[in-house]
Amino acid sequence: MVANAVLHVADVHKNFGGLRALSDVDLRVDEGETHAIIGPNGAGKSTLLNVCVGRIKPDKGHVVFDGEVLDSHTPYQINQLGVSRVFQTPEIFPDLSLLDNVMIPAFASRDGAFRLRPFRKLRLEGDVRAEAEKNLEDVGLAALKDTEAGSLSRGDKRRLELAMCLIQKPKLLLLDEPTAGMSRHDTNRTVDLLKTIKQRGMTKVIIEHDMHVVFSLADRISVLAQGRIIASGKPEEIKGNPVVQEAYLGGAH
Amino acid sequence: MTKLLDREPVALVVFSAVILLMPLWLTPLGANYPDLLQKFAIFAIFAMGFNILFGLTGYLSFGHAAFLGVGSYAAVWSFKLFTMNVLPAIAFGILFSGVFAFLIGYVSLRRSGIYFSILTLAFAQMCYNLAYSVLTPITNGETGLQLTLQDPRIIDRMFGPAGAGLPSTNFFGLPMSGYPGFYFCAVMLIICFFISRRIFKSPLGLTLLGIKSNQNRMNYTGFNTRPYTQTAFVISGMFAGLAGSLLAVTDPLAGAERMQWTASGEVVLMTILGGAGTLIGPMLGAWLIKYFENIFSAFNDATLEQTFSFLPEPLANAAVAISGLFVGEGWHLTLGVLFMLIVIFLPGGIMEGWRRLVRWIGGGGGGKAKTESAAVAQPAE
Amino acid sequence: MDALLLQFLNGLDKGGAYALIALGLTLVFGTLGVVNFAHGALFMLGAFCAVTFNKILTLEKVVLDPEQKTAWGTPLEIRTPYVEAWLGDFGAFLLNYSVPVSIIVAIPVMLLIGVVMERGLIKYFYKRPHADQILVTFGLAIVIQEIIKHYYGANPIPQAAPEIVSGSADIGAWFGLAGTIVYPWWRLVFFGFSVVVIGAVFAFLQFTTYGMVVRAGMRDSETVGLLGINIQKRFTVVFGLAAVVAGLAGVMYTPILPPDYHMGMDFLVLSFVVVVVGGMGSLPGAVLAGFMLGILQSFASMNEIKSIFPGIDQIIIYLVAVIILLTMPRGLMGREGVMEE
Amino acid sequence: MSKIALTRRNLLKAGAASGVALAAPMSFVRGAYAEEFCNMPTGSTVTLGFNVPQSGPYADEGADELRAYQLAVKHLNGEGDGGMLNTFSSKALKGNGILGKKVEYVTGDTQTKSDAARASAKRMIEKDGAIMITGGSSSGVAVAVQGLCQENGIIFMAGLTHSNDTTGKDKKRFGFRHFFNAYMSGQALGPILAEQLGKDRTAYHLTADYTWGWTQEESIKNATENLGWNTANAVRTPLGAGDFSQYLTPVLNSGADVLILNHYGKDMVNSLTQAVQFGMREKQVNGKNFEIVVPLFSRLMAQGAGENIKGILGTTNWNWSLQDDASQAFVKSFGQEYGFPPSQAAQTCYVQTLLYADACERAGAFTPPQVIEALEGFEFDGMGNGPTLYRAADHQCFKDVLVVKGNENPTSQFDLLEVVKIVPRDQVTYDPAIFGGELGPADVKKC
Repeated sequence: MVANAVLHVADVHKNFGGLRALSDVDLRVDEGETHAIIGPNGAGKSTLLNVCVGRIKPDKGHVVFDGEVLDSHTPYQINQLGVSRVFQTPEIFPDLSLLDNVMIPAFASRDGAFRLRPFRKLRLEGDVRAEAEKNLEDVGLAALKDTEAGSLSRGDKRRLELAMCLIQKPKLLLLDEPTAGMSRHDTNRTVDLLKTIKQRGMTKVIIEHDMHVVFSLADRISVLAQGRIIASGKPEEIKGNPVVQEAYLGGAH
Repeated sequence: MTKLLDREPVALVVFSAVILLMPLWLTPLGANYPDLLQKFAIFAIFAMGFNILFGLTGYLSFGHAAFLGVGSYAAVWSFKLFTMNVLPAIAFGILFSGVFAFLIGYVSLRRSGIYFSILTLAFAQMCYNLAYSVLTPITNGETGLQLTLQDPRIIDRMFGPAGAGLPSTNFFGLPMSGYPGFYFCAVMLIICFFISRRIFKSPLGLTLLGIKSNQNRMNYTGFNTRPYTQTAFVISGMFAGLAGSLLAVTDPLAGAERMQWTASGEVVLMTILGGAGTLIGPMLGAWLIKYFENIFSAFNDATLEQTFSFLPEPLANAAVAISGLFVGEGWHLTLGVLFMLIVIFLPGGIMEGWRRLVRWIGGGGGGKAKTESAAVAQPAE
Repeated sequence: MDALLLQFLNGLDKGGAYALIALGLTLVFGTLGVVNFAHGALFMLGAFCAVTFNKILTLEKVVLDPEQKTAWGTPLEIRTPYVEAWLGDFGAFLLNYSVPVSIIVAIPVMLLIGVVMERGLIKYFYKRPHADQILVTFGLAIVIQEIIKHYYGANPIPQAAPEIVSGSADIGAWFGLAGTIVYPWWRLVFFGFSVVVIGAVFAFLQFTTYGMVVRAGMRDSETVGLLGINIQKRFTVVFGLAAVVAGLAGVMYTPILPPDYHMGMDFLVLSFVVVVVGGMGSLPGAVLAGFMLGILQSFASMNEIKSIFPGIDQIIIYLVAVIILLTMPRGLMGREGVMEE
Repeated sequence: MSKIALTRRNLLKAGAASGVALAAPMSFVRGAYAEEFCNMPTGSTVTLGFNVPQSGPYADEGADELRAYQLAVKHLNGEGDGGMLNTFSSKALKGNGILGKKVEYVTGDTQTKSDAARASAKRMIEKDGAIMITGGSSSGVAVAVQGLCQENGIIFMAGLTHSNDTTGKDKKRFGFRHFFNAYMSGQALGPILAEQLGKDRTAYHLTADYTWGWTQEESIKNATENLGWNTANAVRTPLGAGDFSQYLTPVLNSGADVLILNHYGKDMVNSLTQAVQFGMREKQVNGKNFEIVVPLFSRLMAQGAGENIKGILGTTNWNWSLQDDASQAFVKSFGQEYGFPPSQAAQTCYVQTLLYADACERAGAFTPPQVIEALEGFEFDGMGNGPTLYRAADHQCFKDVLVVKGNENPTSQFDLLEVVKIVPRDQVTYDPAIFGGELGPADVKKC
């Protein structure tokens, strides 16, 4: 089991000027697993993701990805190792067309962090283009491929960002509230999409408030409250856990 | 039509034809004389290069004139020390400005936004101030670096003794002043257009646009953005160096004021005026500004009186008085008004005007493709 | 020692001017998010408020005297100033104090100019890219300059300080060291004035709702809109305030630097450097950077230092800017995310 | 018709040029119109190029130069009262243009930048067909344009340029200067300084940190040190410093009793204003009154410095208060035309235009080598500066130099300078060898 833990967050502490954001967090995510992290607002969920992608360096502890300790890795290096992330507020290229938005990440995974071929024609990158179109189709945005991304609705932006991550075929996909702000219909579509990805065997960590989404996707759930993991286990275990219910579910629902 | 222009050979042929025929179609505008034609070509290169940095990556350099100046000095020194042939001069100009751009870019690109702008400005101003004063042995200060009869010119001397007067720059014997000089610059411009076009339409160009649009996303997408911005900075510095050395080729003199912030500001204005991020917009901006600088400043009361002499005298006097405010010594006023009008009515510069025109001719409104300006500062999460 | 003290005073004086100009620039930057290249022109317009006021005071009645001829044969003009003719001693008094008195004129005029500029032009550029803002304000600056040049010419126009402060203060004497530190009164007045204006601006921002809008707006302009405050009006006032501060600096600087139409451009680049070194969106940063750069510039110009580093006085400001921006990513006191995109 | 309109010649050029563009070698662009030398006037008119600063710090000076040029053209064409044509010792000019051709002119803006000035001059040469270029308000620009004119075989009659280099190390066969230079300022000013301020003085120089400033500092330093003065220090100040306080405070405690400001234009106005503000006029050092000297003066600068200029010593090329016939005639026609007296820049530009026209008349041709020959070594009078020699060795005019001081009791707003002494020409004449440089050839060139 230890051998195929894709992500291991080992004893991570993080303080923000006296405020404890994460303490003693220990989290294992196994290969192929969809791991949901739930918890009340301010529990430290986003901080945890930020630690995973190298945006925040932990005060203590390590993040181990695929056997590699990510102490001094910058975000782009972590991405090159195979970690992609969907942000809470969509981070897309608002001035570019949808197609370009999806092609850029494809180049990153194909060519690495830096490769200089100034005279190669974009026109000749038919493979990348085809793949990008396919990915847009997967998220249901193929019809809008020439539109400027900034003019999309919030829900569409999220799906675009998802396509941008998926085209990189990451070993680990981190999703920070992928359905927030979406209509019921869109949420269902996204859930279906994520389910198909699951069949491909992609490991995912997902932060989500919508319990419907959580329980229909997650293989395991960890509950974070006040910077600590108070429970971790299969969905049915979490559902029945009295501590969790008191700390989180009871209050929220 | 637009589709056709997208094809590389077509685009190159059309562009080359437009540039090489400039002496013809600029005649009715009174701009057909070698010096202005040369300036048109040279500053088009400068602005095009600046656009590779600013238009693609969004990094607004306020010190690009430094590279122009370095290119000029390097070229004139090549004329002084080695040969009057222009090829080594251009090579030196590009090389030195490339090295300068690498160093300045390496330091400045550690910061972004306005911090980057001020860093580049600071470097350029230091170059200018030093070139004007303490570096006079290298730059000849206020007067500008010029050819003298005592220059060694070692390579030329190997082939023959020095003549009585100052030699002129040449391309294997063909003198580089007047129209030949223009055609030389024009060919350089066409090459630059080709390079610039290729970069725009390459994955590199797309990557740079990604940096402009959302640098944060680029980092989480696995790009090491610094080498990319550094590359863009060096390429655009080399374009500037080429432009600077061409200034020296057509007129072998390099002055420090070429590096002053006003010169850096000028290329910024050219680029924005024409349309930053468009392929030929910056060139159009450069032409417009140079045209005003050279043609509008040349009007005086006498020429105005001639122009309006067909009117009855009181009317003619009034016309001369009013138009006199905008030409001759008032040409700056016209330029200022023009800047304001274009940016107010054509956000996106001349190219935006062109697009609107095309859309208008193409029939009715532009549909829903209307682009909201997405310049709202991105929230820092 | 006294040489150092004198240079320190010079630095304070320069710093006062830099800080005053930078203050308005950073206000407009931070609150409205506008890169205002016409800010130098506002400084220049302030100076020309003083010039115009003086011109009005010295309006002369011109009488041609056919008896006497000029060297070129036209009748000689006999000129008598109206003010003195009408107001007598009070006129002479006004004339003597024309620079400080013109502050009273400059405040409403500059406020009006600022408001008109903001209402008529700048407000349409809040959401536009910085590049567009640069182009439009630069164009505006050129237009303002050319108008001034058309009416006043390109030559500097001298303005005298009031007689009572035209001499020098023997500061050393206050400490029992007469004759060592002698400094012009007017420069001391200017320094004091700049401190007062800076203090007033800070007080204004501290104790009024405008201040709240400014401070909140510098943090997050969207939230301010939610507070239900008429943000447009506040923005207009902030821009007017920036114009007034720049204008007052211009007025008070005239006896030190005879104004000409181009003086705004000369200060423009410098004030941008000051603002950025201070840190985007930080008012105290701008003031601190202004004084720091002023003082460093003065010290760098000392012969002892110039003999070691020739030309250092020419580049010191830029050198310091580079060093600070490389060691402190957002200048002295800048905040994350302001004008970094 | 304005100059923008199509002319047959431009069309020919363009046609030929674009033909070249498409196929043939460049050589027949030149063949498209044959002429003996660059811009040889072939019609009934001759075009002169007036290249003056119209924007930037010297715009007012440039405007005054342009007025003088326009006046000169009028007089050459026989309009107006003739001005100095009536007093000029050479009587070759008849008021019927130059060699019977009516004088026309084109103007341009130098912006006081070498690049812009050269671009403007090139426009005049290449587009407008100017046969002579004149103007300028700074030495950097003059040297740059002079070099250009040498390359193009066009005669350049320098306007206001005071650096030794213009007719020293950067002298050119096609370039001529009527204005005096820094060396002459030093030679003229030195003895007066000794006479008025005494021989036991210590000077402190503040010098604009560029070529002109340095040559003036050197010239004045040499002249004063020869008279027994000491030099406490010579400090370089950046161009356009604005506030000079950091350079002025060290002067106060340096032991110097004279401050010499080697500044021009705005720098001079600012540094002088501020020096006075620092109490330097009232100061006593070593039991002597502290004095300020501004070696190069102009009336426009005096206007900018206001009260502060009163009593300050300096030199100038010419002043309108001179009482000789020529000066009076010029002031009269200028004053009647524009309503105020001319500046020294206006005078030198006016005279240069007349001298060029006269040289053409005497040579009987516009051919540059012949005109150059006519100007070289030309001895004349009646132009406001007394008997004057255009020295052949360096194309510098030698004439009397005025030592002036700021007028204590001006009678009008223009009466700002008072002539202290007219220093005779012999006293300021020097050996051309001291500055080196080479004139170069006088070959005829084709455009």
